[in-house]
Amino acid sequence: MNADPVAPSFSFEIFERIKPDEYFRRFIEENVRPDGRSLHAFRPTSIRQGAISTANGSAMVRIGGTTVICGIKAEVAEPRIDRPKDGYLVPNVELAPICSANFRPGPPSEQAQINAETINHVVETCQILDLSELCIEEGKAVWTLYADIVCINYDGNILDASLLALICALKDLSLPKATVLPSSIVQADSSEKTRPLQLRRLPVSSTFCVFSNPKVTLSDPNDSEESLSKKIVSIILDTEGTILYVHKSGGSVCDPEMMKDCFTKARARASMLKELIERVIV
Amino acid sequence: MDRKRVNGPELSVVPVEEHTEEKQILDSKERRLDGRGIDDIRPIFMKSGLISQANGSTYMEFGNAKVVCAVYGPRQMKKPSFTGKGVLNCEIKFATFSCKKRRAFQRDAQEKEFSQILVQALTPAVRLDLLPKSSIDVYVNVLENDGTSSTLAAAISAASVALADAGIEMYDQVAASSIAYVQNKILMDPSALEEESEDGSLVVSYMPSLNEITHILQNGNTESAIANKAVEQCIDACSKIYSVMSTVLLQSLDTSDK
Amino acid sequence: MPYLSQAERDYITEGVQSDLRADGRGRLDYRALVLETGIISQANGSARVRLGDGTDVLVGVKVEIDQVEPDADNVGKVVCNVECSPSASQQFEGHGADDLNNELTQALQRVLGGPQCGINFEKLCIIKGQQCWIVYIDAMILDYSGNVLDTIFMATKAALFNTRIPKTQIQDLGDGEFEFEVLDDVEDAERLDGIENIPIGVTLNKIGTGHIIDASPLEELCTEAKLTIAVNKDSQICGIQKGAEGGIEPGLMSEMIQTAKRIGQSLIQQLDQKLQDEEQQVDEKRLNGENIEKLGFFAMV
Amino acid sequence: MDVQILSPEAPSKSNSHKNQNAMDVDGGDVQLVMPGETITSDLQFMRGHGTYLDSESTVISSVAGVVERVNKLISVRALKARYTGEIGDIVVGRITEVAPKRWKVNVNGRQDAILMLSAISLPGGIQRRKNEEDELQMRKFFAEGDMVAAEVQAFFVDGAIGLHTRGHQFSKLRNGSLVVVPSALVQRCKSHFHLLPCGVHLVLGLNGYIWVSKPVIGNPESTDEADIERTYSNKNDIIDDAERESIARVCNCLRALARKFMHINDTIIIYTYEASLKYPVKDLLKKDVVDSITSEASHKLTME
Repeated sequence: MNADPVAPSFSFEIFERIKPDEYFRRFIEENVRPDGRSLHAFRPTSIRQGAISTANGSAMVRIGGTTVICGIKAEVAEPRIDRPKDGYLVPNVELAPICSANFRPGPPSEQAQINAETINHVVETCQILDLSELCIEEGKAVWTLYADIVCINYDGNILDASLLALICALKDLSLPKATVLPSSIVQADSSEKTRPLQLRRLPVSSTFCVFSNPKVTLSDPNDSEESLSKKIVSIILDTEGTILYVHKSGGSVCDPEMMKDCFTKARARASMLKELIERVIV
Repeated sequence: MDRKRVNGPELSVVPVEEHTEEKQILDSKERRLDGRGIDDIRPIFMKSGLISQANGSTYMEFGNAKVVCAVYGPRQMKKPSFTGKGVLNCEIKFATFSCKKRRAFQRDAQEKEFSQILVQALTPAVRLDLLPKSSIDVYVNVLENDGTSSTLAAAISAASVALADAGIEMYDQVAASSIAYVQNKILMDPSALEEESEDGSLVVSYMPSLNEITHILQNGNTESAIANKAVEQCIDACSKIYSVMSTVLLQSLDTSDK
Repeated sequence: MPYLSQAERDYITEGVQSDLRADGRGRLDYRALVLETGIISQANGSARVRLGDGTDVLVGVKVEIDQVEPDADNVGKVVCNVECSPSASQQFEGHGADDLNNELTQALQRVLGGPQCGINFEKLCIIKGQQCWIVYIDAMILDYSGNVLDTIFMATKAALFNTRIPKTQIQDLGDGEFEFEVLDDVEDAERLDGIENIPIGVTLNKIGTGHIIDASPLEELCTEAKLTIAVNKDSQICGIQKGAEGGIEPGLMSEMIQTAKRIGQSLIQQLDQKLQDEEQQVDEKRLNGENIEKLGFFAMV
Repeated sequence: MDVQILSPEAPSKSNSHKNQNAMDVDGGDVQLVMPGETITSDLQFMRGHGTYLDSESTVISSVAGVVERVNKLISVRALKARYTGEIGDIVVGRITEVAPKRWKVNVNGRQDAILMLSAISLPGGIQRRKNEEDELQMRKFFAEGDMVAAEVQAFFVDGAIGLHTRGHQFSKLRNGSLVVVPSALVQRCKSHFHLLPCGVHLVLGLNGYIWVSKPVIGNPESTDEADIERTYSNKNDIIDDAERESIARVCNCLRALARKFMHINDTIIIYTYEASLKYPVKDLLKKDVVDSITSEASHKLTME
């Protein structure tokens, strides 16, 4: 930061705390972000699969600071009457007070509910997987997958991380062979494990943060950037690039140019993650 | 019907295991299922400072059990009742997928009790008299539970390291260890399998340099002589765990000032 | 939250040091107890214990038939629950009692919930894999003046002593199917098997360097560390739990365990003796036809 | 270690009448009334506490208690009501809250009494303006939980009691322990500070809080710095076992008198203390011992 007559030489932390948007604008003008990333860069992403042995399928995903763990527990239930062959997939997002100071103990906050609903909506409507593969005996017993996504460290952009964690956990899922006994009790043989689920598509989410005064969109915003602007655009594509879900929140308008720009970045992100997910499964 | 969460079917049940062969906890040469001797602790991996948002945090693995702990504070108390001393609040949460049988989102009675035990085990070590009108919040999240009493012991040790990592003044670290009484033998640091066939268990939290026991919890039927011997064994195990805790903290110090 | 001044705290601590407490008792003296069993007619067993001039605990035991647990299909179940009624003291209004209720319930369940309490759980199972008896133990704290957990343990032991389980007759329907029928004739209802080795709790409060039993509310406010030890009649330890927020030196801990064992022994003997005498009186009265008058809450003491 | 496990006793019908005359205050038959019971309907009587007038102006009791006639004034005194103060009463209270320029004191009353900063005696002589420094240092004088002897000075408009501790005999209480009895039992007399022959200092609070302690060393009248400082110190003096035992004995005698619902004043306490000397202190908690020492003491009182 060159010596600026306006800002005398007190330390940058105080400057950031007193005038955060001014501090942020100075960075954007230099085409760099406070944490050193370029405007379009995504934070380093790492995936670790099968971490939890007590879960039927699990995955841990880190995008920069944001750390999320998805664990899937399988139980048996009666199918719905109108869809006797279909099992259930129940995703939930937990933003517990452990992951950030601004979450309170108690029932899930609005943000957690929005994320859970978005993921549930995408999984249900975009034919990600065929629930009939979870059938044990038609009309009698089906598998119910409780996919619980627990956030360990919240540093912005929770939607990308939780969707990625869910997908990797589903790929890691292994269920015991189950049979329905005449006494209608379901018996499982955990020595014989099967991988029933074939994912038809791999949905990948990319989130952008839109700023009005220095007209710019930042990809993969972290916690401080998220708090500076409420205008978030989330685009969920599958790895082949077909659009599954687009969500734009916040008060300001977003001209078509910016939206196109976001889509191209989203496609690039999707293909990059495609290899990462494949490499993990091997 | 939980209005704030995605709900699955009303009733779902765990399938019955087909053939559950009775596993031999101790073989002839007093070796356990995972090859440990009866008084060996599982290898401990501990790292502090993982959660950037928290003032202090620890991630701890022992065997395949995993515990994450975060400390926020000391910060302004919500309803300041003037007692001249700070307040320590603890919350333990078993992740829903952490145990063999799925756990609920809401905190059940056992988690409430473990949270109280965590407060009682840590309070003697924390200098709360220096922090009037402020509260320290400790959140422990169990990602994988391989033996409930050893997970409680791990939560206490991890929380103590997290408190130190948060720079909170403490008289001493609190190390905790647990044992199980199986076929009147004392098994150190029991795993989930061993816990299923235990006659009793004991969890001891101990301050090594002050030589004081801050909490003890035993259930099951034992002769007092065996109980005393078990307490002593737990205390030596605590000193071993204490050394691991100090190396972890010192490591985190010299990495952070580099 | 009840307060205590520094002067009173020092006075009580010095009192414990010189083995002379505020009400004249020594360190290991118990206040007088008033015990009465069988005062609730609809329950299978009940007992009310009043300690000193305040603490008042009422325990009711109800026995029901329940499905067997899938992973433990040849044993019955014991479920405990403790409830502090707001009438006991002002701090129990609204949610004030939640933590204490949970702590006491867990402490009771930990000692009585499993085989360590000495009850023969197999006998509680009616048909293997199908039905079994479930014993609900509900304790209600009506008045609070210290040492509540020990009073609950004693009242529970008395209530279980007083409990009668109806007899069941099992008919074999062939090919492994069984049917059972409960005989509701009171005469041949029998007692729980293994009652005599149910443990009782002894709570030692460490104040200063000495430790006392049966602490009054003010003494409980000065307690740095509290150790509750469940002991049964052949002096086995059925549970140890530490409360309050101070540390205990290991040497002192084992010494406390020894004192608790000794006190527990004599407490159990005197309690059993009392229960037997009361039962004998009731049986004699029933034999020569007098009506058995249960005082319950009309008692004068 | 023997513990006394008794079985409950039936309420004996006979003694309910006996302890009635013990309660006799001003001779004649004692009229016990229920809320809603008419007391009198002739108009020349004035109406005191615990009563109300209905449409035809008959006086009806609103409290379960004893009717008291003081020439034209009729009032009903409840037996177990909480303490309603009167100006000039000596009370013992526990500080519950430190508020700006005042302390809230629990005196077993309907609401907490108020002790103003201006109403306490301050170090550095009698006449001294209260300055900010005192306001900041309020916990140096009284902190939460401290026991204090005070006098009812006034009533605030909302009915709260105003206390003051000016004067040498009022100070922070230490060297002893508290006994709580129903406030109706403590009799109003000239002085409520007593030094019993057995060397125990007694503060009989009219609100039912009684402080039993070893007398504080040093003469209370002197106003030099050290003594004033001592009034607010928290440290107990050295108490040897004999004094501690006599304090415990006096406490148990008070509890015995309260249990038998007998009036409490210094003479009855001295008699009960002498009657209790033949029992060890801890036996004074036993029911039969309580009966014997209290009946012996009340007998000696009526003999006088």
